[in-house]
Amino acid sequence: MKAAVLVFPGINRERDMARTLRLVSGKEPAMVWHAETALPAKTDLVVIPGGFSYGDYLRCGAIAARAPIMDAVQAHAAKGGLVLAVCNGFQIACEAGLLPGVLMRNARLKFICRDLYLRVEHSDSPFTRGYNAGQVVKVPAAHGEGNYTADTDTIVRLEQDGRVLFRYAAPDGTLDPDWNFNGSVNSIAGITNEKGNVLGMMPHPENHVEGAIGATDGRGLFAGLVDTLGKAA
Amino acid sequence: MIARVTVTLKTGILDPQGKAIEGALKSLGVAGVASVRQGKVFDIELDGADRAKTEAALKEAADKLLANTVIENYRVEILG
Amino acid sequence: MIARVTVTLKTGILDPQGKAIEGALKSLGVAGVASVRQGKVFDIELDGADRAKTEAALKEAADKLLANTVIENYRVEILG
Amino acid sequence: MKTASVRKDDDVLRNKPKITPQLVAEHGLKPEEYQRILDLIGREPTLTELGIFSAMWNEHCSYKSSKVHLRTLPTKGPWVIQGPGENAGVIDIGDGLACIFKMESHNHPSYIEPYQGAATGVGGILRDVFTMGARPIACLNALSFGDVTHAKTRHLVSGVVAGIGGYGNSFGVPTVGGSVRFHTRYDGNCLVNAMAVGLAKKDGIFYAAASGVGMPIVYLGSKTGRDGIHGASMASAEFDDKSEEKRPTVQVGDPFSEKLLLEACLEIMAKDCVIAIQDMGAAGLTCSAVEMGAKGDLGVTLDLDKVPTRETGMSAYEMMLSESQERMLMVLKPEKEKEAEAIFRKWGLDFAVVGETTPSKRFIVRHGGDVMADLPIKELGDQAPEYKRPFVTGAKPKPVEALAVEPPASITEALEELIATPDLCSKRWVWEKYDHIILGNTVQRPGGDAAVVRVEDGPKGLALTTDVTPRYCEADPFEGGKQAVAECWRNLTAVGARPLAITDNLNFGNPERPEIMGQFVGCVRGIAEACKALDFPVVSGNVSLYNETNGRAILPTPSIGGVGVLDDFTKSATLAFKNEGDVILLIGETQGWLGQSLYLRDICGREEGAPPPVDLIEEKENGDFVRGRILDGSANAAHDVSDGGLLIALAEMAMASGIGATLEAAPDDIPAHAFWFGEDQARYIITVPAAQVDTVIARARNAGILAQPLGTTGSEVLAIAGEQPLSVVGLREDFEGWLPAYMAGETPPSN
Ligand SMILES: Nc1ncnc2c1ncn2[C@@H]1O[C@H](COP(=O)(O)OP(=O)(O)O)[C@@H](O)[C@H]1O
Ligand SMILES: [Mg+2]
Repeated sequence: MKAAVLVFPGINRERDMARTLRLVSGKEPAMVWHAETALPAKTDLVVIPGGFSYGDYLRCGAIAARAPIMDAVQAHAAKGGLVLAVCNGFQIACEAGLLPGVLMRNARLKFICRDLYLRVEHSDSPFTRGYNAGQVVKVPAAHGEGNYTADTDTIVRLEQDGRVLFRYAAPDGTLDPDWNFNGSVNSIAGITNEKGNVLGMMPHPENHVEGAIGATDGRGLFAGLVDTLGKAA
Repeated sequence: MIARVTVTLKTGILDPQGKAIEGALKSLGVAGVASVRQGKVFDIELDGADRAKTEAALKEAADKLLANTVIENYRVEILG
Repeated sequence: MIARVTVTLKTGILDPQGKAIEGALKSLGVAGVASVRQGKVFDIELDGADRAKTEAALKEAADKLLANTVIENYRVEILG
Repeated sequence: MKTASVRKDDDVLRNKPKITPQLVAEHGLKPEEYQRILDLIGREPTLTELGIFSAMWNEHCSYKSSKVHLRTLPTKGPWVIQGPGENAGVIDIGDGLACIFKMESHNHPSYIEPYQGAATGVGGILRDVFTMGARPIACLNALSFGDVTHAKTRHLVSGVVAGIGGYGNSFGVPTVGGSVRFHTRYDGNCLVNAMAVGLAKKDGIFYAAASGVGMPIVYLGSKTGRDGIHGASMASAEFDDKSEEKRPTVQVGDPFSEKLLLEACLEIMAKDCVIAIQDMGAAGLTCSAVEMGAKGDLGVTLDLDKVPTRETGMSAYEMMLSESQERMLMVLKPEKEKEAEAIFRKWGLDFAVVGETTPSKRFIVRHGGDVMADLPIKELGDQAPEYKRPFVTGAKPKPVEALAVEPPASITEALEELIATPDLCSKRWVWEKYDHIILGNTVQRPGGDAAVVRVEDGPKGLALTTDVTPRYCEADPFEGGKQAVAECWRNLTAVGARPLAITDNLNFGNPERPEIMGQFVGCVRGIAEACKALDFPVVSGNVSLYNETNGRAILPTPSIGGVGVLDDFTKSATLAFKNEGDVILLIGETQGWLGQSLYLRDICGREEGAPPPVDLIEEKENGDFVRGRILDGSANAAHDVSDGGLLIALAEMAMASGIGATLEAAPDDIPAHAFWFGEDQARYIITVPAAQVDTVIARARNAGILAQPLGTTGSEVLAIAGEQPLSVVGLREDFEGWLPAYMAGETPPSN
């Protein structure tokens, strides 16, 4: 696996992400500055990490989505290359048109940092093959604008095509508005693009990969990617 | 030149912030509030005096960045 | 009645958002942008047809909630 | 710059307007202080100079009322690398690493504009820490608000919490702990104390002292605006015509720029470009430039025409006093200037050479071709007034006899009531608004005794906490000062850490009132005594005086921020019960001290009596014993006993785990409510597997320490012999429910 982690001004979870990629894949990812116009040769996974790119001023992710490096990311995705976009990364991916929809202010309007439960909708994706369909995983979230919404047609298509990979759920996996802490449509926590090679998700699987620090439920996502892309590559 | 770009949510798009403000205004007892929607304004100073050029630049700014045209509309005014 | 409350930062108050947007517009190559300041608009629907009463209610809303009068100014317009 | 370094004879000092007694007073300078200025410089100061003196000689910068007392604090220890006097304190935590930390107040700005006030408070303290070369790894805070029934309290809580989160979350540092209290004495003056903790290589620490003559002084970061210029009104003679509206002195924080500043600073430090560095905090350019020169025994010349500004027409006076945020001043190695500039440009930050060091030991400020100030640089700091203000010590209050305190109808009902009071309820509503896990090193999140963060990839960990019990300080400043330090030490110990050092943030009223000065002196003496006894030096701190409204002062509030180290973070203890059937042991002696207890205040409505005395020898012995049991693995949960007493501590352990406990009745010789709710100090609760209890008790006996079995863990209820059992789930609902309901505007405040 050859991963590249994008670094925009104001991004702040790039170190967490890089450490996790190193931990799970055994390989140091490349850190790619937003002003670059090309990805390192042979990159097979692009990661857009979390943070507050450009302070999240204007709209979350809006300014970063227009950075020079994003053309290369678009091309990478168009060729079928994998893109993992987490939290601010998800917002950037939506703003860049890599994924449909938008992330609005949380329904209760507050930034919230807590562990929550995600139901894995199916394991037929490079991002979820490390999990079982229906499995419930505990991962943390930390955001103020993760309330996913899109027009009705888009939502219908996402659902029909099995593009919703993660939903906010109760610990037993049932969907319950009380556990949909940011108010997302259909409790959506993570979606892919049409081809299934770009995943956007609000929670932070990269922060739950070490037992000594809390939990290891996030590991499956990265293990699945390593499995898909090969460890040594 | 000074211009203002006003960005508002398209009708039908849910506005949690506006909703919350609406609720807050009602509970503050502000009379008669039926609904609230929140938007943004950008007051922009531009070099150059050509009105048409400035308007084009502002439209470009709004399309490229200031508005997310999936969910938002915008309006450009030249204030002077 | 439909009204608009426009809230803008007082002169001299730092506007980090505006500053970041200004930088982004410049690097996107939008011509002539000299400075940007960001504000908010609230489009409010109100029951009742008494203009004076509505204006008073809006002023109250702005003072109490919509604007942070320590750092922001606001303007109330009745749109119709 | 060449031309500017010396003042030539034909340069004129811009001496306009005339300095009147009124202008002097508006600058907060006393007539005798103004006389001191005249004696020092031998002429009338310019307006800019007057501004510079007022900034350097105000209480905040000069510590003129507190200095003599602060000198009595113990600040040394083999592990102390840098004590008070720099931007932050530095301690050695082994493995070639240093921990850099400090706490600072932003009380007044937070009262005026809670979001921005708190946000810029966090921004300021983070800068203090990364200025010294550290990457911030954690933030904490200590917040004091007015009574929950006061009209402004909700607004302040909401704004302050949002501001702290807004800044820290965006900057990308986990906010891992803190404290929140409510008391009517903070009604008109809330306290916002923010602490930042960073990590640096022991041999990569940067200081403020400039060295070398003719070195470029570089301005970095954001542009200067008219932010926070104190009482812009006062110099209105000069500024009225230009200012179209009365400018508020509110500063707006820009965490995005600060994050860029952090990365840029660490990058140029790593590239060995920096000789000296100083952040621009209070009194911005003035304080930072003077400090760099004075500490390095050098003069400084500034050319204000080079300062990046974001507003037009700024005067020298305004530029020297602006408190715009996210700015730094540096002395760079001249050969590295280009490299450093390229790094700053890459991060999109302003970079400008604005001055140079000189051999003259004078502070010269030029603007628009004029010399606006020409002052002796050392004297600006050294000759600041220093006061031995008169103080009176209040009479020690009498202890409250437990028998004279009304017992509750039922112990468990009192527990239910207390657990849902503003001071004892869960603060989850607050800390869930802070990203407390970013950086991936948070081992113990908020909610325990101290936060624990992993150091780099481990196994070392740091334990962090902030503490003070203002009602004790009010009743008996000396005991209260001791207690604040002891509780901090205890909280670090309760997670298994070895306490290393503290930062203090001393919040008091008007020091010109002898009784307030008495509180200050008493607290400082108490702090000093406890720090000595516990080998727990003060390495940094901050004093905030004049916290009063309409002649009513806040409660004396010396917040203590503590740092401890764990050799192996995986060995840290949490307060949650771990298993069913473990034995609960109380370590330390219980008399049933109800004076100044929360039981007395919140159940009986009496805020009186002497606070519990702190026996520092016992603190040390009991704490060392508990830490030993955590580290040898015999204690599987630990919690100190503080606010609310024994039963509150037990309830917290139960709620954190969902496991209940069966407890024996209170001993016959202590009234039950005094036993369960008394706030005797130096106590901990630990749980021990049944098989190891005898060994632990025997060890305690040998060490002369009281270890008293209270009962066993298990079931889903908290059951005290002879009392109605309480469900842990129900208790947790009360505990978690109060603050969210209050903030939603629902709760009838309970008392
Ligand atoms: N303002 C705050 N920010 C972050 N965490 C907080 C805050 N206030 C309280 N907490 C957390 O809540 C827990 C309980 O606080 P407190 O009752 O003051 O603990 P203790 O009595 O052990 O000092 C601690 O873990 C503390 O870090
Ligand atoms: Mg404690």
